[in-house]
Amino acid sequence: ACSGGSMDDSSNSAGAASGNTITLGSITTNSGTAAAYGEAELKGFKLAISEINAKGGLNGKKIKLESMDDKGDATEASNAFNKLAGDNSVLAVLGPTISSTTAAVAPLADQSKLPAIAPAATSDSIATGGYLFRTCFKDSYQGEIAAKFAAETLKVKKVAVLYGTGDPYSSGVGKAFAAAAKKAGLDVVDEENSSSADDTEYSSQLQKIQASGAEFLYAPYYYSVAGPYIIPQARALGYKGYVMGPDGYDGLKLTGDKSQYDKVLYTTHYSPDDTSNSKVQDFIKSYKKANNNQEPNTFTALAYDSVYMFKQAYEKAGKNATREQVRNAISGMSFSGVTGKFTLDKKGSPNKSVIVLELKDGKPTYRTTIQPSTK
Amino acid sequence: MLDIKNLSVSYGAIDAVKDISLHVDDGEIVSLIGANGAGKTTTLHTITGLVPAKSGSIMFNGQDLLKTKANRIVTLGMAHVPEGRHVFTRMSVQENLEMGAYSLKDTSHVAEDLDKVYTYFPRLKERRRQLAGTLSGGEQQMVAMGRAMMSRPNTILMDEPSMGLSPKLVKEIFRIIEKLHDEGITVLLVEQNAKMALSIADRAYVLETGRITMEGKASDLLHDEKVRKAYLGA
Amino acid sequence: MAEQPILRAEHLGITFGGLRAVDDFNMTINKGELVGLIGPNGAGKTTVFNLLTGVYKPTDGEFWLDGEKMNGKKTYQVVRAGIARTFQNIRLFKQMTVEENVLVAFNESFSYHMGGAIFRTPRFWREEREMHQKAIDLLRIFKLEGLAQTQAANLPYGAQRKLEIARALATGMKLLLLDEPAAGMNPTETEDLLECINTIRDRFGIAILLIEHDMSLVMNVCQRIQVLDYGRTIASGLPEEIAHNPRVISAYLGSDEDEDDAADEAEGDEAEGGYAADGKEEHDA
Amino acid sequence: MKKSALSMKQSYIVCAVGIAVLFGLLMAVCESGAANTYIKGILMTCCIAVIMTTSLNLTVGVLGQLTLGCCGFEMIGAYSAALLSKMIVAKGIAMDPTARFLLTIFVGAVIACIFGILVGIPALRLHGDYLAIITLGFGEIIRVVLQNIPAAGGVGLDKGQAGQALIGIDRIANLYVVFWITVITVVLLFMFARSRYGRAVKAIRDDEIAASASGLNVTYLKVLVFAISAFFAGLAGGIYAQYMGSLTPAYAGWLQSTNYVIMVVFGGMGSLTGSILSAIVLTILPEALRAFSDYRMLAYSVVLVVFMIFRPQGIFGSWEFSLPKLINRIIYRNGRGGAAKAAIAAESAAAAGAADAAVSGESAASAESAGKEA
Amino acid sequence: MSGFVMFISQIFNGLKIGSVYALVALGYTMVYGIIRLLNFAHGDFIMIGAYTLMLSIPALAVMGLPAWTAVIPATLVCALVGVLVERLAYKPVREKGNSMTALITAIAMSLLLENGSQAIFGADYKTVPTIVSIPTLTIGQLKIDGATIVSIVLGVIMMVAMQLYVKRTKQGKAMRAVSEDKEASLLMGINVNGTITLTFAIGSGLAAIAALMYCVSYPQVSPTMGMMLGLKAFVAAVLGGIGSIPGAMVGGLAIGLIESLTKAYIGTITGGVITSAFSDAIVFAILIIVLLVRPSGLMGEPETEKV
Ligand SMILES: Nc1ncnc2c1ncn2[C@@H]1O[C@H](COP(=O)(O)OP(=O)(O)OP(=O)(O)O)[C@@H](O)[C@H]1O
Ligand SMILES: Nc1ncnc2c1ncn2[C@@H]1O[C@H](COP(=O)(O)OP(=O)(O)OP(=O)(O)O)[C@@H](O)[C@H]1O
Ligand SMILES: [Mg+2]
Ligand SMILES: [Mg+2]
Repeated sequence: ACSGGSMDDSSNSAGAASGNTITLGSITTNSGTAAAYGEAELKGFKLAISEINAKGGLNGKKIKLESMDDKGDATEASNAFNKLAGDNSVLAVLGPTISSTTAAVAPLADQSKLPAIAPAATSDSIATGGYLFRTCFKDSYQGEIAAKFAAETLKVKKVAVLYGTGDPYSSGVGKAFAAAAKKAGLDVVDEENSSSADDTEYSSQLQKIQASGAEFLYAPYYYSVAGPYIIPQARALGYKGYVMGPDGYDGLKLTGDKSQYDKVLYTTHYSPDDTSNSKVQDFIKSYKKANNNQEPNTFTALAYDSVYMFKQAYEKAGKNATREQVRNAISGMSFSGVTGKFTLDKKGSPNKSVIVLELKDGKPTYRTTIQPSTK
Repeated sequence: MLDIKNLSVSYGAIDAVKDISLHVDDGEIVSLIGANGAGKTTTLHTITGLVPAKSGSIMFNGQDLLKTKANRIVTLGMAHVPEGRHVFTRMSVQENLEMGAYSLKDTSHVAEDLDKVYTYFPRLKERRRQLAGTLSGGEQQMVAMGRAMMSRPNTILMDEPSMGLSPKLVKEIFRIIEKLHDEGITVLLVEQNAKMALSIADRAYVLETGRITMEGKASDLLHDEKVRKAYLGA
Repeated sequence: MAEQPILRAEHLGITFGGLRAVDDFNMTINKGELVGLIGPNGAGKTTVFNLLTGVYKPTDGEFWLDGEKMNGKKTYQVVRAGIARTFQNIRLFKQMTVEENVLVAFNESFSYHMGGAIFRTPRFWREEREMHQKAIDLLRIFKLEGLAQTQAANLPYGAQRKLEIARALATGMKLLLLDEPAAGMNPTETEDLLECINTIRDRFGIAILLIEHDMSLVMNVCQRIQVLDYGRTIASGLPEEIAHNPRVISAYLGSDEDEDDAADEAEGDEAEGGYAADGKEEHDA
Repeated sequence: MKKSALSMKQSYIVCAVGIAVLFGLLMAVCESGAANTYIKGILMTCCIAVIMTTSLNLTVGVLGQLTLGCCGFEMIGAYSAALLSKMIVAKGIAMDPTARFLLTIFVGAVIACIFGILVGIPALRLHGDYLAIITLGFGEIIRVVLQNIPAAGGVGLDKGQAGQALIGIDRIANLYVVFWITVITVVLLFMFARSRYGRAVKAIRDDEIAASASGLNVTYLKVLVFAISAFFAGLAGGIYAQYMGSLTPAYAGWLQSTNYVIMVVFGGMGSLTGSILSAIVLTILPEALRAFSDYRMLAYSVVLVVFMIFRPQGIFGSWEFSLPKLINRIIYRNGRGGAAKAAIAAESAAAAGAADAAVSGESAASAESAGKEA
Repeated sequence: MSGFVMFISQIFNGLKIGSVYALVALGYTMVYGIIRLLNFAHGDFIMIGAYTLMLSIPALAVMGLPAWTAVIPATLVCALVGVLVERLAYKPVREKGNSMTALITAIAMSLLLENGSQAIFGADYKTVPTIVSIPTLTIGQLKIDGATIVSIVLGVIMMVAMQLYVKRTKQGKAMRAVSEDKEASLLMGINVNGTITLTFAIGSGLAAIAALMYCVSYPQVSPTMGMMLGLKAFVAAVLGGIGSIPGAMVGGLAIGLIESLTKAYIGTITGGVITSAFSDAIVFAILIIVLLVRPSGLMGEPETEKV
């Protein structure tokens, strides 16, 4: 008679949008060390939802957001998710923010048949494709693109990589880059690590990289580390080569002398000065309006798109769609938003074009677009 | 002079001191004797503000000690040699003695007072650099005594000063107490060695389970039958 | 004497920094004997206890309990072998009850194991009951049975001293070391302590080594007395001999006119010379 | 008067009944479906927290040694259990999930225990804050090592990927099973704490020198306690792994460990029942505070600080809640307050004789102190 | 560059962060030495100091004052916060609870400060305007960050000053007395609570100076910046012998050096078996070894308990 004790029963009946509101749950990291990313995502959700509601909602139904904090803790995240799953009015979940919490939520999503869209959980080791989908690229994808770019566009020979093993994102992208670089025939002259991805001092590693004669450094960290620590420290040690990073660089703040940020590039989803994609400009405009002229960052953009992905799926699934129908609509969808045009592969990750930005006297400027490798 | 009226003290549920009254006049040696747990230490602790009183009053030269901050009391000229010595274990003997003079505004005669203490206790002079914590029990007792003298008090409360001292030093201590007495210092003396205590005291009080059961001239108590049986050993 | 002495100590010595706290300490104690160890403050008496109970490791010398070599052993090993002690500055298990304090010392005489405890086997109950009984009996000797359930911290000083002795007895020792048991007791209390000591010696037939400054006690109970000064033995013999030994009088007992301060000073300076060598200088003010 | 108190055996029966009733309630809410996955999840988390906190209390409260590395051991247990479970599946060994669950968590616990001993022997030579930092250090080392073992990341084993979360662990933890494991844990800890072993450990807390002078092998006992705590931490870890389905090394870090120390102190050091209560309260509190949304953690920390200021000795202090005594009180109207408790304790001591004399004795003492505080 | 120059520059990389650890550790040790409380919130005092700098620098700039003068308001704010925390939280707990409850209160307080400042400033990182651009001195291939030198010098000055203060001055001695025996201190006429408050004021004030040097080298603030920094400094203080003022300095620099040298050489030494990813683990491993050899740290005085 252990059935009641089993944690794997989907006791909660699949919810459906009833009444004239649609409830979306959101799970973000709003306290602890990763709170900044959670906050950014939440802003994106709210912005998109308010836009949609302003335009009269979805099939006349207004969207209501149930937002939950998981303080970057897996247990909290799954509690939050279970809470949302238990609430039948919730049709889909946005989030979680970071990879470790998302990994914990993935099996719950499949079990309780509640679709979830994680905007920025990039780790390869998340069981996506069932009820969990993501808006960002996978770590490996981004690492490979960077290697490709270094080899084919920058045409550098000697590359070095630095990443934090304590952080799934940093180490995921970093390892992928190293592997891809070797494949691409680049000479990986130095591979350095830090214990965590929020250290403040990287000079020791950078010193070795500098000494190794690398002309290109791939350093997958968040903007909060790359901006004030890694880049200035590398320059202070006399490193003059390229520094490249992943989408985590977006929103990077400059400290000290601007010129040290020259030859800094990063792969991301959209370019602020990309006029070809009107969505980008609209997004930036309305974000600035809503947040007294601050610049949005990738987390916000991805979160913003995640909401619109849901919108598109819901409209496809039709009025009074059930969770399951929403899920089926998301699965394999093609979507075009702020963070680019893409279709979700069968594993639930987007296969999207990557934009490379370069800092030109401190401003991120469009460098090139790399089309998804057809594999 | 020190005047205690209807003092009661309790530790949570336990009443340690019950409605006692006693007074010590200037220049007197008054001794307070009683069995273990009678409440002697508690009384002294209450006088110097280490333990809060439940009720009653303690007047000292017109000051109500119960209304005085514990750390102000020494500045009124009252020093306390606590039970269990309470030396500063990680400080040297000399530093301990200097702490005794902490409350003094004018530090000109600290050096001379130090010498005085060292002549009282030559052993401390030998050990002035040793950490007090590593001193022997008796040596620590000397430090506690010396430290009290360093504050140039006009009244000293002593809680079993002879405890753990060699017979020779016990004699020495009592000689010192008499010297202090001659210098006009008032002494309230709690002692287990009742015989010697009574022999040097002017007056004495007997404390039994928190109550004062007897008081009078020390010489009288010394010959009182009950006292002899209870505290002096048959 | 024919039979093996309980304790035999030879040339025990220890040095702290520059200070020779105990030097060339020799002593034998036989079964049932009650020996006194006296000496001025700081003479090294407590240190001797610390050596005999493995709290400090002797820098030289050796000692045997019942012929078994003891030095180098850890405190608990020495205690289990049969040397128990009390402490000059009382060390009770303050947050535990009086009875528990004794039961802890009985620990070794229990034989039930973890399993027994966990499954509350009959053996567990039986032993716990026995020990409870024994503990109460032991406390009765010191008239503490009434306080069995009070927290040790709340005992008055004298009672705490007695409890320490009771606890030491509970270890089931052959040799009991008492460090100033009468300190802080008035003569009357000292007298009934004296009775207690006699009772336990007769009842348990153990040997006792007693440190005490209260001559009335020492002279009454001790068969032999050994006197330390500056770590060295300056005299040893029968109480009355000691009482009249001039060196003991000058160094320890004191006579009403102290002619011996000079001597003290002399020895003092040399001790201090030792200190200069030691590293505690930073505390010089 | 003696008659009035419950005898020892009776009081054990009372406790057993109490637990049975508790389980009944649990089944009721689960089977009826009144408890959805959310509630069950929280109950599960509570059980894990209770195991962690009560066993940690043995070290922190009863032995009086502050350690900040418990989550290191929890994660050792968690990863061992998870990987073993994966291995069993990979090897295609047919096994009933519950059996596999029990086997894996036990193995995990044993491995954690071994590490506990290895760490404990050197570490426990230190005291107080030094022990705290050294255990914290071991926790961090475990974290960093886990980050760098390929087999402990990604899908694990040979296809593993260092630095990633370990995913795809079968979520075979069953609430009923876990409930009973928790009960057994607590009972074992109680029996240990209230035997000669527990007494010895408390003695060490109060005064190490006196303890060894009473013939206790202090080092042995310390390591023993440390190992026991590590064992149960590992057990909790195994459960956690197979409830969550994924693991991250970060969880072995000191921040998590301090959470459990907070629970111990919050409940009252040395009080196992206090630990149970605080583990449950502090697990539910953050959930309950979701209403504060953005200011949730702020509210949480305010609650903690304020509580510590007004009740630093924790919910129960060192007093143990006891169903039998409660019943005594109700039935035989022995008044209320510390003194009364002491009285009851004394009585039942008299009535039930030896063993629980010690037991209620200790509660009598603590009851007094409770009385003081009141 | 030659292996030797590389080694020297790695040393200086270590000293750069190490000197900051040292400054933070000084505050830790100061408080611990007196009230035996591991003030887990100390790292967060740094954070508060840093935010104060961030806010006051522009204000002072308006008044035409150099940026570094912001350390004055920062010191005042930190000292104030420290004293408030002590008075409102630690004091009541100290009087009623034990060392463990005090520690928990400190941890809870640290949570409170972190979440509090997040509520005020938001979770995202903010950059601090350049305080002083201290020139890097270049000797051949060797580049030495000026800030490093400055923080080391500052650290040494503060260390000596504190050492003299605690060992020589009257308040200093009072502090030590209080740390040992509050009752006896009262009998000596020492205002115990006043002394403790003063200690906190100083300890927290030091946090502001640490914050200054931190921001010179790492110009960024966030609500949780104090967490890791605090922990590392705590480790440094313990390594040096917590309670010992010179110990804090030595410990801080030592941790910095260990970090940089392991990051730089562990890979080559172990032939790639252990990478720089293990640096945190190695720091702790070394700490543990040191403590096992010297149970009270490099310079801490062993507590001799006379039995
Ligand atoms: N901190 C305390 N908590 C609870 N009870 C206490 C405390 N201190 C003393 N008592 C109790 O108060 C009573 C008086 O204790 P006190 O120490 O004043 O006696 P005393 O006359 O000094 O005894 P002694 O001669 O042994 O020093 C005793 O019953 C003791 O148990
Ligand atoms: N751990 C230690 N470090 C340094 N010196 C010590 C230590 N222990 C004892 N001493 C010194 O050794 C000498 C002997 O101390 P001990 O405690 O044995 O004296 P004692 O004979 O017991 O004196 P008392 O009768 O006063 O207790 C003393 O001078 C003391 O200062
Ligand atoms: Mg007393
Ligand atoms: Mg002694």
